[in-house]
Amino acid sequence: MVNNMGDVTRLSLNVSDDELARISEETGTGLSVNELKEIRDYFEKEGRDPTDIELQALGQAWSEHCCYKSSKYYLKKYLFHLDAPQNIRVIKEDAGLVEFDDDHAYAVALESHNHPSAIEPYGGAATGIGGILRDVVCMGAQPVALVDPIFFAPLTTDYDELPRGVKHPKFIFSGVVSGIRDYGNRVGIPTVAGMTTFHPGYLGNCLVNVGCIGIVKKDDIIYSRVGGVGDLFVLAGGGTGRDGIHGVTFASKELADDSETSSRSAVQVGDPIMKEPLIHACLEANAKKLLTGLKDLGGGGLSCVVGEMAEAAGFGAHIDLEKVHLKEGGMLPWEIWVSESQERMMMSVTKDNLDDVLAIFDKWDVPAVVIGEVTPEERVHVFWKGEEIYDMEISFVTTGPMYQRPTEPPVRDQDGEARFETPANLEEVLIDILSSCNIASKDWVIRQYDFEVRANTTSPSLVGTANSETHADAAVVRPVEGSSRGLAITSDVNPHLVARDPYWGAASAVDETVRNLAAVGARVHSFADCLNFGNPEKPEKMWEFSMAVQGLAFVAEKVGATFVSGNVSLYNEAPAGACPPTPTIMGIGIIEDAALTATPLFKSAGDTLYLIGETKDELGASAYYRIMGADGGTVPRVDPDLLARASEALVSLIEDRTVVACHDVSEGGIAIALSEMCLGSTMGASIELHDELGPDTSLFSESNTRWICEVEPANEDAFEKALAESNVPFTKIGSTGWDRLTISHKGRQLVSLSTSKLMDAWQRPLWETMG
Amino acid sequence: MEKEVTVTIGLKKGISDPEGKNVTKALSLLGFSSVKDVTVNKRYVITLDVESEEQIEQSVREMTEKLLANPVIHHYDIAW
Amino acid sequence: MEKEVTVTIGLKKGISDPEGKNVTKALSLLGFSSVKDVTVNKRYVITLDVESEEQIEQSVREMTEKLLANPVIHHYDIAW
Amino acid sequence: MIEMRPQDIHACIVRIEGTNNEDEMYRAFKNVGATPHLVHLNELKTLDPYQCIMIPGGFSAGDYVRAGAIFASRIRSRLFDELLDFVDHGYPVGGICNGFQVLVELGLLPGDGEPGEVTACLAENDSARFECRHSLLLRTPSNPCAFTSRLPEGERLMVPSAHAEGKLLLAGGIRAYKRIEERGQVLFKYVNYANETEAPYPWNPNGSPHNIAGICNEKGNVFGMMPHPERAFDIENENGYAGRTLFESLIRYIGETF
Ligand SMILES: Nc1ncnc2c1ncn2[C@@H]1O[C@H](COP(=O)(O)OP(=O)(O)O)[C@@H](O)[C@H]1O
Ligand SMILES: [Mg+2]
Repeated sequence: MVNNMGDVTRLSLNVSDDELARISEETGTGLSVNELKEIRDYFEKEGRDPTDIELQALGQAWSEHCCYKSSKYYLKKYLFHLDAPQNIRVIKEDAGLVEFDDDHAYAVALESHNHPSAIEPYGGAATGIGGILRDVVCMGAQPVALVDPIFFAPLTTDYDELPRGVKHPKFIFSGVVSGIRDYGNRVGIPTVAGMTTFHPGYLGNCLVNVGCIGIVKKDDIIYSRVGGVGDLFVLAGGGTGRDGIHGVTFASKELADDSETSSRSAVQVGDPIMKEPLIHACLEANAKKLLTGLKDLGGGGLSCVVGEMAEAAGFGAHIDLEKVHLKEGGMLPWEIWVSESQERMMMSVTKDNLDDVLAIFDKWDVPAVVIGEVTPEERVHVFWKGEEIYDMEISFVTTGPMYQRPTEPPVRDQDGEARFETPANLEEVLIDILSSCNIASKDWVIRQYDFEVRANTTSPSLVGTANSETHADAAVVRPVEGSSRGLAITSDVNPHLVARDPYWGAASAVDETVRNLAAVGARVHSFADCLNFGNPEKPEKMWEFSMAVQGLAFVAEKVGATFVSGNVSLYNEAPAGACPPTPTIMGIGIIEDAALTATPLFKSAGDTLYLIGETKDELGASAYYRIMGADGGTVPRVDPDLLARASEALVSLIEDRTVVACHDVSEGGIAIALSEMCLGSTMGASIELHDELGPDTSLFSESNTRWICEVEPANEDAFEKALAESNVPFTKIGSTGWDRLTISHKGRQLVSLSTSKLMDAWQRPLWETMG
Repeated sequence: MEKEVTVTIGLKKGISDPEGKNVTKALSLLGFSSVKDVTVNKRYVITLDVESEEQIEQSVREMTEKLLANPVIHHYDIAW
Repeated sequence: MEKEVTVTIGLKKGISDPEGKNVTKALSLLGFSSVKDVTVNKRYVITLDVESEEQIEQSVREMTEKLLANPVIHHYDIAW
Repeated sequence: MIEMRPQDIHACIVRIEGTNNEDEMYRAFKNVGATPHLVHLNELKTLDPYQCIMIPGGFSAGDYVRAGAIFASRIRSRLFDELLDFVDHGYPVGGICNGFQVLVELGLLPGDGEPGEVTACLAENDSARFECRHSLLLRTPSNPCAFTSRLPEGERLMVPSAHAEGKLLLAGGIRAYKRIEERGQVLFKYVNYANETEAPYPWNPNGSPHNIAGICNEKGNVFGMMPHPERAFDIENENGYAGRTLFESLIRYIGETF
């Protein structure tokens, strides 16, 4: 073992607690004093002091981001045991694998890139896309769709109110969208769905979540583990540089007002034109059966990938670090070992296949080099110019600490009823809600993404007449040539609801996901979750996390699909405060014949409109209350059994074309759902509501498990019979036609608006603010 | 009075520059073997209508930091 | 010997500059009312390893015409 | 003369890093019965085995310098004489989106200068952003072109557009536009539902003068267009399968000519 050779130093941990804290600070490892003591004990048994590269590796592996030390307890208790027959391999790999058809599986991954995007929106978001693509490629899967749920403070935020070090939401929003656009479009994977949500709590900590879905022949599935002793580790892709060092430890603490200068090295720009051929080369080598294992380099860099690939197969590794190709000279061994430079993949290859693999990478102009070999004993040995500088048991590195942190519900005083006077003119309120940035058209974002590259997007996020489209509830891609089966994709969460009630807010997110899928005619098949929360060391934030996870499990248990992969992002806190608790859900559904996808726009005049489900007095944190400045009220509840019954009944009705247009009811209630159905074909509707609720509640309540359906008069009986048999409540509410939306409640007309007025109110807001 | 101000924006050292790298590669594939490195900057030529010279520096710096550049990865240079 | 050469590429007169217009609009939305116009140029900073000064002009001009500029819309300027 | 059978027609789809519409292009050729080949430029030593060269869409080499510029200059430095020869023999060469940009940067379109002289540019969209939207295209009266022979003049198609640089600027200004119109080189124009050929944004997604969406050379064997017919292959729209008709035209043309 090296003693001191200039490039590597040893650190004695036999020092006071204060000294340990100082070591953690100076090395930037983010390890706590207790964690350092555990490391000290380990090295005492080894009979020596750790080297800097060993300590750095532990800092990466034991970070919140890599080892889920605060969240693991809850995930294991509530989510991980859920299972579904279609799951092939879930939770354990970079992406979840679920059966698509007899011969194919699809891979699902969802991740956050919040901290980097807050500091450098363009590069942060772009490398988020790069990272999520790698997660899918390393299963051997061809990426077929990208998804981007993104969250910002209101665009109207006053410049003078920005805290120090915080960039304006417009700058961040436009940078994030440009980053996703420039990376996604350049690698040629369509960005088909997402969300764009605004809430003041994202000031200082925007959230950038990115998801990817890939398709793989079952025979080509490959895992993140080496094949056997003697296999070679081949590192392919871009050079390793100082960029991205300490990315994971940076993502595992709060942002400070000087983060933008102090955390520069965690920020990267990303090179899609290295990634694009890298994907081709990896998939080509895998399809030719030349690889024994494949994994991407993400958080923790080489340090994590080598250990995890070896450990998964029960082996160890010998690495010659000087063989790694570098972007810049003068890098220290520990920097090379933990750098998170983008666009890199690790393969394990038998010696016999090496030449064939290198030839493929050569054709694609992608660098690939052998950096080490698989060894029998479960330890990793790293050498630098012939001398050993790292020697640890893999399980010690990868096990990491696990905490059950204290939780405490916040003290709240807003549980009572909201008090305000019902406005006389609800039509004006409707227009205000329709033109609020959370609900208005997102086509400013959507059209910057190539949502149709690969020519498999059979139903995009914008549907209807060219250049006056409305939003779809989910996008549909048809991933296998010659097969009509489609994957429906959506992402959902309403942070306003979760902030007010983490349990029911999270449950509502799953409900919304399922009903968005059902609205296009798809059966829910799998979920991925990205749990974005505040500082887990604060009991209130930990409570929010624990309640939300339970809310997710409560609904998911009953709908026949489980969380097949996901990601936890904690410490989303800036000096201005924490982000609202945001459990983003990505839902994947199967649609047997993609050509039968339902869309929300009205199809022909004189058809009957039904409401499936029941409207209740559930206006807590609704768009209506927010516009009225009202606090209080009940957050919508979920009945998971009803959700399962109702969505199955609806999907069957869409499949046999009894339902010709469908839209789920969510933010803004029935009034907004109907308005959105009038767009895209500019046909109106005439609605009469007869419930016993107040007129404003009837229009704007956000109760879960509801849809509006268009049915031809001849099919009314079939529709009513099917729902009655499934024991699903429904109401006839009106009919389509004319070019106005009129809504009356118990005989009193509340709304009469032309479709062009609706289009105008809905279409323009983002264009006018963003230019 | 009208003034033309030039803001040049480039990536800081150590930040990877895919554009520069790809141009370098393209030039070398074209046979320009003497090219060692290329970096790409953007130059905004801004025409201002201002009352005094003093205003310029301050307001152009603000524009740059609010819209054109991100000090985390960019360096910039203002000239007139 | 190493030399740094700068090639600045801009749009010819009469060719509209959408990016420049976009930036102008964005700046005015931000409240910078003094901005009359913005045009955007690209600058390639090329590091060359050459034997003589004479080579530079010739070879950089060739790079520019073969790759960096399109004669229909661009003018360019080489400096070192 | 015996016509070539479709499966004997070998189409070379040239790719480099960042071309990324080649899978759907491959599918399009396969679906009309031809034999497509995906060939990396690094491996393309000769054009001899092929009866058609297609440059697919995407972001070749990242489009970093200018859309299509790097790809074009790499073709120029390796295969240019052979490509000119290929065109002279009447074999079809086509480009979609980024491929159109490449053919323009190679001087093959509109092809009114000296061989290899660049006389046009696909400049940044007027909106200064990437535009992904469905375009209505009118098939304008033009010369017989390999790509449109089976599509009657006056037909309207719905084809997806997705690009940031699609505004066709010609050296020589007004006269040049007049010339390509007179010589029958304009294949498609962006229109609205009223078929107006001067329909503004967003019907014309990029600000292309005279709403030009696609052109060919005077002989009709080199052609390029910004919107993506290979993406409208099995999406049924107002005229059935718009994209399919174009690829069928191409195969028919090759079959009859060679
Ligand atoms: N950032 C984005 N990227 C891509 N698509 C988006 C984005 N934001 C919203 N969309 C799309 O716009 C549509 C409407 O979004 P949203 O209002 O969140 O839908 P819903 O209320 O049905 O969940 C969806 O089809 C969604 O996929
Ligand atoms: Mg490609």
